[in-house]
This record gives sequence, structure tokens and C-alpha cells, in this order.
Amino acid sequence: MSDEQMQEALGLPPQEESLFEAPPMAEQERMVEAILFASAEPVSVKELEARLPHGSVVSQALVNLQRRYEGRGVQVTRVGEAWAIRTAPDLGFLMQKETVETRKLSRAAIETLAIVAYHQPVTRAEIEEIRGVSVSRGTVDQLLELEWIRFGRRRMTPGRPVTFVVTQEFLDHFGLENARDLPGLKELRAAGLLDNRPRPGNMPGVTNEDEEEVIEDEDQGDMFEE
Amino acid sequence: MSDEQMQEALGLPPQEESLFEAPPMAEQERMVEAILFASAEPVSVKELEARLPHGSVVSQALVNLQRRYEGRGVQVTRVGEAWAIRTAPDLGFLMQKETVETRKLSRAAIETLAIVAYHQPVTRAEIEEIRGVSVSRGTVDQLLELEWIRFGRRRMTPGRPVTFVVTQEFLDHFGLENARDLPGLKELRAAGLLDNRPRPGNMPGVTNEDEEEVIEDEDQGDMFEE
Amino acid sequence: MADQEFDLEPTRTQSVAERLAAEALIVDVDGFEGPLDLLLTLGRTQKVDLRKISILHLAEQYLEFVEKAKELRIELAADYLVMAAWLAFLKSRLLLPPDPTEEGPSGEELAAHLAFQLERLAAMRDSAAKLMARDQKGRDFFVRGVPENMTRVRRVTYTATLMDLMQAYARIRTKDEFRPFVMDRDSVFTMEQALERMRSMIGFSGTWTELSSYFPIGWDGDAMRKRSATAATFAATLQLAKEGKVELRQGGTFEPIQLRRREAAQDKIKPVENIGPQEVQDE
Repeated sequence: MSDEQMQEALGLPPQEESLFEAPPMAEQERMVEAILFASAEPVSVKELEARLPHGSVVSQALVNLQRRYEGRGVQVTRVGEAWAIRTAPDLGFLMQKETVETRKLSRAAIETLAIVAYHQPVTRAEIEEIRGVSVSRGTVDQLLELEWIRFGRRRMTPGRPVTFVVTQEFLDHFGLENARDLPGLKELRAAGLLDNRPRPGNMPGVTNEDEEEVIEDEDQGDMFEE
Repeated sequence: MSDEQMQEALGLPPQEESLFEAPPMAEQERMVEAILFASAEPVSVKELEARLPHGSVVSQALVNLQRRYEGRGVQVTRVGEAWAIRTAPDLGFLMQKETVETRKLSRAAIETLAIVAYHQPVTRAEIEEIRGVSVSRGTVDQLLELEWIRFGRRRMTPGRPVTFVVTQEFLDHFGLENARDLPGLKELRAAGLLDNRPRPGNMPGVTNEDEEEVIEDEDQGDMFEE
Repeated sequence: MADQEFDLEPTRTQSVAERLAAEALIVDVDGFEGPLDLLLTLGRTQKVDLRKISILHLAEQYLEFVEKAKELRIELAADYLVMAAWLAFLKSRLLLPPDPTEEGPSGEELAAHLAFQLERLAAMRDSAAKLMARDQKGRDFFVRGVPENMTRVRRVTYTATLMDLMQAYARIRTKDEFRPFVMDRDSVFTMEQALERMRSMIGFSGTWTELSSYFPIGWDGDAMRKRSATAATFAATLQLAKEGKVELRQGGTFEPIQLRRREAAQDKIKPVENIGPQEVQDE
């Protein structure tokens, strides 16, 4: 397909009518391809737009490129608001050399991660409520260090507790386009299992032993100003 | 093209006759693609052969892959005895992240520019006379670089000094049709633009801020040699 | 919890296998992540869908577990014991007919919430397993092996407006002119003008004369002009006083200001202190 044909097929105005002289779509595709290939980290749509010539239609170039790589050895994948090229998962067996030994996560860490992912934004107290046991500092630290979770906004409830959310790195690591694609999310929601039901009356829960957190939080006030 | 067709086209023996059960050529291509993508270093044919399933024809897969990437944003290139995926040379400019910072023109520069605009063609000596202070090379260079002034005819006086005039670029930037359109002193005054209340420490007649300009000028005698 | 069982039958008919399992649990007490985890594990031995679990039965299983642990002199953490106490309370609530005078949630409500907690924990465990079973970066799929370094280029552009340009020019061209104020000059009487006027007039005023008599002709009509003339003349007077050329006096606040030429003989009178604006100073 020629550039003109492609542009027509995409319902884009012909080049001449464009306000800026954007390169043809095929050229925009090449540019996006080069940038995504060059980066190990996902590249945001915003950054692609900033780096491509004025008037480029990055979203379209991305869709075209993704289609072009379907079934190939590498894939164009979406990671939240960003895009990346990754090897096809079925070829992992060829990559012993590139395989990164990841630290084995404790059961507590894995469960905490899942709770943050499915319940985000979630406070530490809520994680503890779900697991029925207090969350050790080390567990949270490990997940923060892996850059799989980060601090979200403070909850506007007494004590203004911090919340945790999952990161782009989390999505990238588990090959998720966005947090809504978590396996079984819809079913869990439909079953009411993601509801935050208050514990009735005198039921035993987790008594939060680390009160120092409250104090420590005080001087982290500017951490969440975005 | 199907795998069989491709194999036939390449004059390869049909799959069934191969001693080992090598994957189809398209699959070998995917594998080579993934390995080249993920490798930190160029990969030799020997290593590719070791990593691909027995019976794979790596050299052919490489040729196919190279052809497939022709004209794309990245290329399959040979590096000595090894192969790698590299950004297409014409897209190298995309690998730069440019941050543009807009600054206001310095007082010295804007004054010099104004004198050139109002008095063109004007020599450097004349500019200095009007400003009452010497004009640094940097200031003139900056204006030349911005393409707001350029060299005009030499003045037919002793020493044949070069003159400066404003450019079309200048007129475009300031939205003027002609330098003669610039308002005269009387009009400036009537428009209330003659707000020249001297600032403290900057009394009229006092040589202005950039005293180093004078020194700097000493060894710049060659500035006007064309 | 419609199918809540209200008899102790299940405890008595507990199979040998279940008893053995319970004992194995006790040996493994360190392996549990809190009472809820233990309850979930116990619940699984009921071999029913978690939604149909008998909370009463579960409470009894748990209490039995705690009893066994005591017999074996295994020290349980406090929260296990708190849970045991609460489950004992729940059990009594479930078995006794509801007391209408009692406040707080009913036994069924408490049981329902416990069932919800167990189901939610089980769901999260399940989801965690599914998450970890996904293709993972660095294990199943891989990133670019030779990421290219992004060179950062900083470019500076300069800008100026036509206004900047014209103001700059105006600034240069009026540098030599001594006009500190820029306004509509028609209504402005400058101090320089006033000074000039007074220098030529002062020689003739040997007697006290009111300041207003020095105002230029035709400047007392329009309010703005009058104000300007007054200010300029007064400032000029101060300057002259400073120079020692005139004397000033005023009867009181808001009284008219009078002045006269200063004679050489009256040298002892100190000139007025430096009150005038800075610009007034001699060139």
C-alpha cells in the first residue's frame, strides 16, 4: 500500500491539507519502530509524540506497527500509557542466556502484591484486614524495591493513611496492558470479593503494632505532591 | 507466503526429508529475530546455530530476516562475523532527546538589533556610537545566528567597514513588512513607550552592565574580515 | 448462611483422617500466617465450596485445634487465642436462640462476615497464583538487549517581541534626555522647567512671597496641570534651598509656604536638609 492509499484507508486527511508537514504514515511507523526498539523501558505515547515530527499520528502508527509484528519473534505491546517491544513469550526457551534470576518472593509478598493489584488503591490496614495478619515492613519494602508497587494518594480518612498502587513496571513484568486486565478481575468484582466490607462489631482483626509509621509519615508529606 | 512455499522458493528440501525435525523456516526466522533483539551483543552464526533447534538453517533465516527489515525503522546488520539489530542510520536523530529552552534576548542584543533595524545599513562603529557602549562579538554573533541581521554592503568610507542590515527572517519574526514600518520616536512617545525612567545604578551616560565586553572586543579585530 | 448447621453432630462424626490432619496442622503451627490462614486451611478440610462452608463446624475445628495445641504445650501467639475466644463466643451465639435485648450484630451476621473474609482471602491466594503463572519479563519474554542511549540535547532559542525592540530603541534614543517621567507631557510641568523659571525670578524676591506666585502662567486652571506645577515648583524650591539660594517658611500645617532670596549675611541659617528626590542633584 502506498502512503497515500494507507492514509486514505485510515481516513486521514491527505498530506496537503495537514497543518504541519507530517511525514507519511509509513515513515511515522518506521520512526516509532526505531524508538521502541532502542528502549528497554516502555516509551509513553506522550514521549513518542514529542519525539516524532509535528502532526504525526502516533496512536495510528502504533496500531499499524502492532499489527505488523503480529506472530513475529518480537511483539509490540502496550503497557499502561506506554508501549514496548518484547520477545514473544513462546520463545522464552531460547533465552537461557538472557534469563534474569529473580529473587524468590515469599508467600506474604506474593499475596500482598496480588492484594495491591486487585484492590488498588489500598492501605496497609486493608491489606492486613484481607490477609488477617500484619504486613511486615520487609514485605512492602521488597515490593517497593522491585518497583512493582508505589505509594498512591493518601486516603482522605482519619489519619490520612497512604495507599499503595501497582506500577507500570508491574504491568510490564507481567505482560499486562493495564491493571484492568488482571486475570479474573471481573469475576471477583461480580462476586463482591473486591468490596470493602467493614468488619462488624467485636470481630478480632489485626492490631497494628507499628505505630511508628504514623510518625514517620509526618515528614513524608511532600512525597505525594505530584 | 506459506512456509512450504517459502522453503520451495529458497530451494530448500521439504520438511519431511530433513534428518532432524527443524521448525519451519518462518519459525526459525522468529527465533533469530527474538535472539538478536534480546542479546546484549551481536550474535555469531555459530551461536545462533547452537541456540536454534537442530537442523535449522540459520544463514537462510538471517537472509530472510534481513530482507524483511529492509526499509524499516531498524535493520538486521552484520557486524564482523556476528549479527545484530540496529536503528536505521537515517533515524539516528530520533535517538536524541531535545529540550528547547526559550530565553529572552539580552538587553545588549535587543538594543543592537533595534539600532540595526532603525538605522540600517549601519556599521559597528555607528552602533557603538548610538548605544554609547561597545558592542561585543557575542552579541553580534547571536543576532547573526538567529538570522535576524546579516552583513550588508561595505560602506565606501576609509577602512571600508561592513554594515549590518536586518533580514527577511527578522521581518517575519516581528511581523513587519518592511523595516521602514517601524514606528518613529514621536510615535513611540505618543504610544507611551518612552518609559525610560533610569533604574538605580543605571543612570544615563554611565557605561552599562557588560564591562567585560570592552576587554573582550580587543582581540576581535578580525570580526569583519569576510 | 441459610444452610448453617446448628448441631454438634459433625464434631462427633469427625473422621480419623480429619483428626490426623488436625494434628499435622498443629505440628506445622509456625507455617500459618495468622488465624485467618489457619481457618482457611481448616475450612478446606470440609471439602465443600467455601460459600457452603459451615462456620459453626469451622469454629469447632478451630477450638479443637487450640485445645490440642494446649495439650501438646505448644505456645500459640496471642492473636490465635483472641480468635479462639471470639469463635467460642460466635459458637454460643449461633447455638442459642437470639436474645432480642442483646445489641450488636447477630451470630448469623458475624458468621457471614467470617465466611466472606475466608472467601476473599482464598480468592486473593488464587489470583496471586494466577498472576505468578503469567509470562514474566526476564523469564518468558525479554527486553531489548542493547538499549540505545538517549543523548540529551539542550537547545536554547531566543525570543523578543516588537514591543521589546521598540522599547529598547526608545531607551537608547532618550538616554541623553533628562526626562525622568514619561507621560503626556502637555500636562506635566517638570522640575527642570520650574527650576529654570525660579532661578530667573528669585533674584527679585527680597521679601517673603507665597510659593503659588511662582506658578507658571496658565497652569492653574486644569487640576492635573495645577498639581504638576505645584509639585515641580515646590521641588525646585527645595533644591534652591539646598543650594542656599532661598529661605523657606510655613506658618503651620497646610499654611501657605513662603520663600525669599537668601542674603549672604544670613549665612548662619542652615539650608533645608536633603529632602528632594535623588534625581534633583546637580549634573
